[in-house]
Amino acid sequence: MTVSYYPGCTLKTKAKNLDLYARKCAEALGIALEEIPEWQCCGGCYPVAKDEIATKLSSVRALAAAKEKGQTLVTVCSACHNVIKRVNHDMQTDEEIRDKVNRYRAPDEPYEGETNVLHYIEMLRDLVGFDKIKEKVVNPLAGKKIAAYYGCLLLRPGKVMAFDNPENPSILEDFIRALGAEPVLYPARNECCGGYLTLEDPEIPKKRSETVLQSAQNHGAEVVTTACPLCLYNLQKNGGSEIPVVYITELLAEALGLK
Amino acid sequence: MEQNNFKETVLRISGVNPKKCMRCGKCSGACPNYDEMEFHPHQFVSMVENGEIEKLMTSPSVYKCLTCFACVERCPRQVEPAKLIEAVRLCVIRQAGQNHLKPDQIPEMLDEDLPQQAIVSAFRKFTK
Amino acid sequence: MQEVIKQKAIELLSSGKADRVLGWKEGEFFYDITPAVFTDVKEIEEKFVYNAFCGPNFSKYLVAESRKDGKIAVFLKPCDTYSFQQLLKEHRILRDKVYAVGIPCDGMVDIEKIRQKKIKGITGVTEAGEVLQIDTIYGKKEVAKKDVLAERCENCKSKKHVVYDELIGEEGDVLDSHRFDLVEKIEAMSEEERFAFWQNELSRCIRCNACRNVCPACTCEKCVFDNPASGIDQKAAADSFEEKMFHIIRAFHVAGRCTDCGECSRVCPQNIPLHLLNRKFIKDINEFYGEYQAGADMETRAPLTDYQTDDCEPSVILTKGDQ
Amino acid sequence: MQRIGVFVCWCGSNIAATVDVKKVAETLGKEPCVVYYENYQYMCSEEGQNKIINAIHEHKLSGIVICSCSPRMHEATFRRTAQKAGLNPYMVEIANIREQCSWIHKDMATATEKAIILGRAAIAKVHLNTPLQAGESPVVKRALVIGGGIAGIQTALDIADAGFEVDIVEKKPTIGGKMSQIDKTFPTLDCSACILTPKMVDVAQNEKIHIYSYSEVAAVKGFVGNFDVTIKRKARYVKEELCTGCGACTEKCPQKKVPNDFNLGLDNKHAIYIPFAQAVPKVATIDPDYCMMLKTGKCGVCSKVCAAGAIDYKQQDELVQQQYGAIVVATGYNPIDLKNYDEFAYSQSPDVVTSLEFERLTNAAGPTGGVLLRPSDRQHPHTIVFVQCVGSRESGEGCGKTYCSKICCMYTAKHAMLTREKYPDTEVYVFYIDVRTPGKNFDEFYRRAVEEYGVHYIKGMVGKVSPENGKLMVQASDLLDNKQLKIEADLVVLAAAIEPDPSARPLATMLTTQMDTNDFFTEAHPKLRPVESATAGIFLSGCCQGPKDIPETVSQASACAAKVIGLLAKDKLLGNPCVAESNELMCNGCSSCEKVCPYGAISYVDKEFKMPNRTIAVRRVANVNPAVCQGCGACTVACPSGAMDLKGFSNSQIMAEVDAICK
Amino acid sequence: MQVEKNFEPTVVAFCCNWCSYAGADLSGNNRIQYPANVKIIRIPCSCRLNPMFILRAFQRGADGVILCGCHPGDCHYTSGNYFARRRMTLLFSMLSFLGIEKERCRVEWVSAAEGAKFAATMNDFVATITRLGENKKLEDLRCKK
Repeated sequence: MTVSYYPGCTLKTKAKNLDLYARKCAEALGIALEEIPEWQCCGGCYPVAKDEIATKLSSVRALAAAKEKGQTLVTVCSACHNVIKRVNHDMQTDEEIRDKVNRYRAPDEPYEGETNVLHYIEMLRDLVGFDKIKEKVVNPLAGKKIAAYYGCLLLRPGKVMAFDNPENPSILEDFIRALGAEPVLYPARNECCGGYLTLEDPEIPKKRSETVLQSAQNHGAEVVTTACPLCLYNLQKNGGSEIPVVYITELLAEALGLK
Repeated sequence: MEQNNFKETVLRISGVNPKKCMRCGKCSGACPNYDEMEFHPHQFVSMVENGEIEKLMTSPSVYKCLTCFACVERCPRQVEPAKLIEAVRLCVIRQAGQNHLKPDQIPEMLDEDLPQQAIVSAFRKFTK
Repeated sequence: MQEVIKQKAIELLSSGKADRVLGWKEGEFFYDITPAVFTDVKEIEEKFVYNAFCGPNFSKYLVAESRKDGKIAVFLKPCDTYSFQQLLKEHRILRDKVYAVGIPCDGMVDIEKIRQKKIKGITGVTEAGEVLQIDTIYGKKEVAKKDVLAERCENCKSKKHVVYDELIGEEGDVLDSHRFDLVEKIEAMSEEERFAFWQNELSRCIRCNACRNVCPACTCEKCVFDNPASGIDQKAAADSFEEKMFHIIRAFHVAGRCTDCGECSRVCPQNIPLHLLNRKFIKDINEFYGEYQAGADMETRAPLTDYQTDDCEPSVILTKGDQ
Repeated sequence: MQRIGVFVCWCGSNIAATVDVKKVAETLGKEPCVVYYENYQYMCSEEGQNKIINAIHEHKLSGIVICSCSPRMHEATFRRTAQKAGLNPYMVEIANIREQCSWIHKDMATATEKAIILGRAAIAKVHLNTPLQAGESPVVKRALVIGGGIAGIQTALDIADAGFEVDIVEKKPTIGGKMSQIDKTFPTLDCSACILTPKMVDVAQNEKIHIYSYSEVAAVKGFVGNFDVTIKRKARYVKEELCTGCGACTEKCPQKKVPNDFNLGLDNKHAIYIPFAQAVPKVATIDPDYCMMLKTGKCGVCSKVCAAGAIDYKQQDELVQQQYGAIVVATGYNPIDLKNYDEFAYSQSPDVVTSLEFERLTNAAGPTGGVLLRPSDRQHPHTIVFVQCVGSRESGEGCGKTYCSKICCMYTAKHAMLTREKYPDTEVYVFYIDVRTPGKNFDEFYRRAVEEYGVHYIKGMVGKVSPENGKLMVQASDLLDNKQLKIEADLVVLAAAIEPDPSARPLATMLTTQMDTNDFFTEAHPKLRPVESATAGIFLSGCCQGPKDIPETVSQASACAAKVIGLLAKDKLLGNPCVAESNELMCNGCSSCEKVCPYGAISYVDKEFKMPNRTIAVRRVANVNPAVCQGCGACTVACPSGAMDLKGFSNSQIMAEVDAICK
Repeated sequence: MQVEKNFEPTVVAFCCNWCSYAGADLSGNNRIQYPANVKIIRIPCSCRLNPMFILRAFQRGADGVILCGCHPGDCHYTSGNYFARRRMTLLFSMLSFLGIEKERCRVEWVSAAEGAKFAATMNDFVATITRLGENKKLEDLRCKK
């Protein structure tokens, strides 16, 4: 199966591991990631205001490109995922935004939110299947207690992202179980890491990230995993703990024997 | 942007109807960055409704919202306070010369591990 | 296609799957196609036709036919299936007495439109793809089929069969039609223009009742217009009130039940665009109460036997204003 | 041909001052078929009525028109007058020339002219009147109560007390409902079981009451006074008539790991069980999902130990048919499922409980024997946080309910107060949006919780509950102090919204009663007929109609019983004769009328018709049940063929009035 | 349109028995005036009003027809006025489509407590009809002897 792949800016630079293993593992699991040609940066965070049109265009371009190929659009960075899925939702439901965007782009065929947007982990669950991953694991991460860190971007707003139960998600835990490790459930897994505020005032992300890692460790975590480069940065840099924080694709690659 | 039109602008670009709020405070109960904020999510709702936009615009609180959407997710009346905060912030930075983040400030903020994502996000949030 | 359908008719009859077959045969002229009930194979072989003039919608005949002994097979074009299903929904047709065969349709031709192209002395029409070859006493002529389609087929709403026992050919889709364009045009006129328009149209009515007689929604055991007790049973179109009264009441009686099959306008000897009245109601229903297509399914409540507590008020008409 | 009499009333000067009554009478006297006319000062007086009676006799009148005050005032009076004179009461028409003429016009000529027109319209109508006979139907003197909670119990007891037979259908093995699970009742704090169980015993011992426990209503046919109900008695694998309730079977049953639904799954029960000690009927029931004998055929211990020989593993569901004159719905409520409120960690931590679970945790007959212990480690909680309005008062776009669940403020105050009383070392926080305590002694009760018991009431809502280090970290806002609180709690109690029992909706369909979008039954009138449904003969008791506390439920239950008794006390029901009637010859059987009927009064029958050519055709035609029809006329307009007409307001009558007015 | 000086329109008001007829009575009880042009026909519920009756009224020379019923949600029969509302909306729309003056028909919800509203509604409606003048587009000339 071939899907359109949107890596995003960070995966090309600071988060190469997230990208590299995403590609390797997908290939091993029988999914071809076809990078969207000439994709543009999604802007990092979803433009919430109803009158923001230009800032939504890069996402719409990627979405329309996937539509043209009739492919599902897969992202792995949580931020890109949040932006693109929400813009797609706007294109499906907000007539005004849809109309303005389409007028602006003036494509042959207007884009109306037809593309199916999946996060890499959703792709693993829905297109590959965790059972099949389990079969393909050569290095089970047995005995490892791994805490999944969702953050805010994958889950909220719950109705739009439709990713998992936003208050008590289980998809990453199921994934960790499929890799042979033991998932650690801790309440801060859907709390925010402090995000981009790190640029201006690292004190805030520090408090947030410490809370997250402390909660994970309280519940016995040995490793924390995330899909977001900024979360990873904040947890590592500001989390005040030596606990390793890794990308989900790294875990997957390790278990599949690709690392 | 005319001063007395701020409320209308905030309501328009946020798409939020603050009248739906029943003053339960769950947003502020949910907010992870509550302690850093001068005005809290529930106050944004009531102050916008009362037209006290300038007070909010001059408060550093507008730059403290993490846009994590916990308040939106848990609001029992679908008021969506985060969208109001965003709209108030936009009222500030869309004014001439009011960008909160300037390019020449960036280099000193960087460290080698900082992902691009943080910079583009901050730029989108803090500049016109 | 005619051959395939004819063979199906023969098969249904000879296999005993059906005791009678409802199909088309030529009337006085080749373009004057009428419904016919076939009971023997030979008759089918000789007379059964299916061509671009087979406009008649059989649904209504099934009200009586399905009450006779034995089973009747019927051929239904996509739009006919809507009428058929609507009648099933209203318990007018006994479903198990009917064997419905869905057949494809790529539009029926209006002989008047051919004539309007200054083609005279027509003796026969043959379909050749997109083109119609016309035999006339003055020799052969050709017209593009799309130019002479009946109005209702120009604005075809659906190529999908909503109910059938068996389907011949491939299933089509519900279409985006422009069927409300003319209604919109009339709505955009001034009040006086609208009045003049309809005065002109309806004053031609001769009260022949053909529209009612052909209408698949008009299957009442006793029509109010034939019932002296109803208080509106006048037979002749005595004056302008009478014409309007008849057509308003008829449109209202079929509102929410009319599938927009267009038979009323097809049979009107005075060429009054009666379907516009029905379409006006359909358009209003769609706008006011949400999209509704009569006959599209068995479950959805008809709009006039349903309500929402937040429906619009009748005063909405006042504010709609003349554009 | 009618012989019509016209009687014009002066109403003292009320009419006569602005309407020339003599002229009206004389003018109307010239109308076709009017054979008698008269005007008089007070038509409604005894003298006036005698004039009418005499005229009917003398002039052999077949219909009369009274030009007088509003029919809403004296129509009934004049109908009785006609009846006294041997004239069918429905041969009377009133022209309202007072409220709608003399009182609103000043000019005599105008008012007189209008009075004449109104009189003409009434004459035109009476021309077409036909004598109507109100239908009669017998009343089965037995009531069915669906649901055996406090609402059903109270209604049944009151009906039985008036001497009528009552059956209670309860889907659980025992009656008692939610009240049997509750520990104490507000605002008096008396023990729930102490006041409920005597009533349950009364029910059991009342000769007029029969309990179908572990049973459901399977089908309902018929109409007011004459319902035909099928009751499904589910197999309990124990012969009810033999079981003595000794409990030996439960004691010996080896399957002990069955979640105890009576204790909301907080502990386990045996596969054969009696829900609680005071159950009525006190009969054991086998849970077929857990019983080894029923699942594998191996065990049979209960059968061996049962001295009464009551165990019957081969028992089947059984259908019982019964007739009733009235049906009472008392299906009650449930707390909503909190699966969509994981921010409060309900599914993540056993120490986050609902208020009903809290009741069980404090109940002496509950899983902890009445000692408040938290479920996770059976330790005494020192800090308890109560969260109000969980799932209530939401916008409706989310997962919660739009209404206020009404009872939570008071029971939370009760819980908080009782906790502080029994365990003074416990800190109790209540997070509220508004405290709503309308009710006798209710606000005083809440204030006592705050002032005497030191419960911390905080205006604000909890945003998140995080289980950390064996505690529950509660993050919440305090709106009055404008700060965010972080409380380390041992137990969190959620006041879950309440919703109607899921059995209510299918039941409403069976009963053809209406429900609102929240699945609460709709009362016939929100103010004036609060315990009746719009469907005649169906009554509403308790929370099935809307959230209620116990005192309110009981008063509604008794009110409901009064309505039922009023119905059952009649031998025959007289209907409103102005009902719809279908002309079978014209009916298409299209079901349009049935769809708009709010009462389910229309059904369809296949009927044979003789056709002209001596054949017989079978057609589906509408049939109006006159006992159920209320005469609104919605069907008459929905009917495309005009087969449906309304007696007393027929198409031709109304059109005759139109003609008379527009002439 | 030229309005005749002493044109007195004929207005038929269909009133449901439970709310609007009682509202009209209340208006009388309180002696609130409205024009005598209005003649009320009592029907059990607004849903009893067949569009045929309205056409009949116009045919026989009515210049305006108004339907009054219980407020939506307050119907004595719970749902009657909801059906009436749909029927009248469609009928009025059709009359307008045919070029009939759309102000000639109206629906107003008047409760039993709204005597003043009933009178005000009738005053306004009669004024509107007087302004519109005689119903020419929908009358049946035969009925005008």
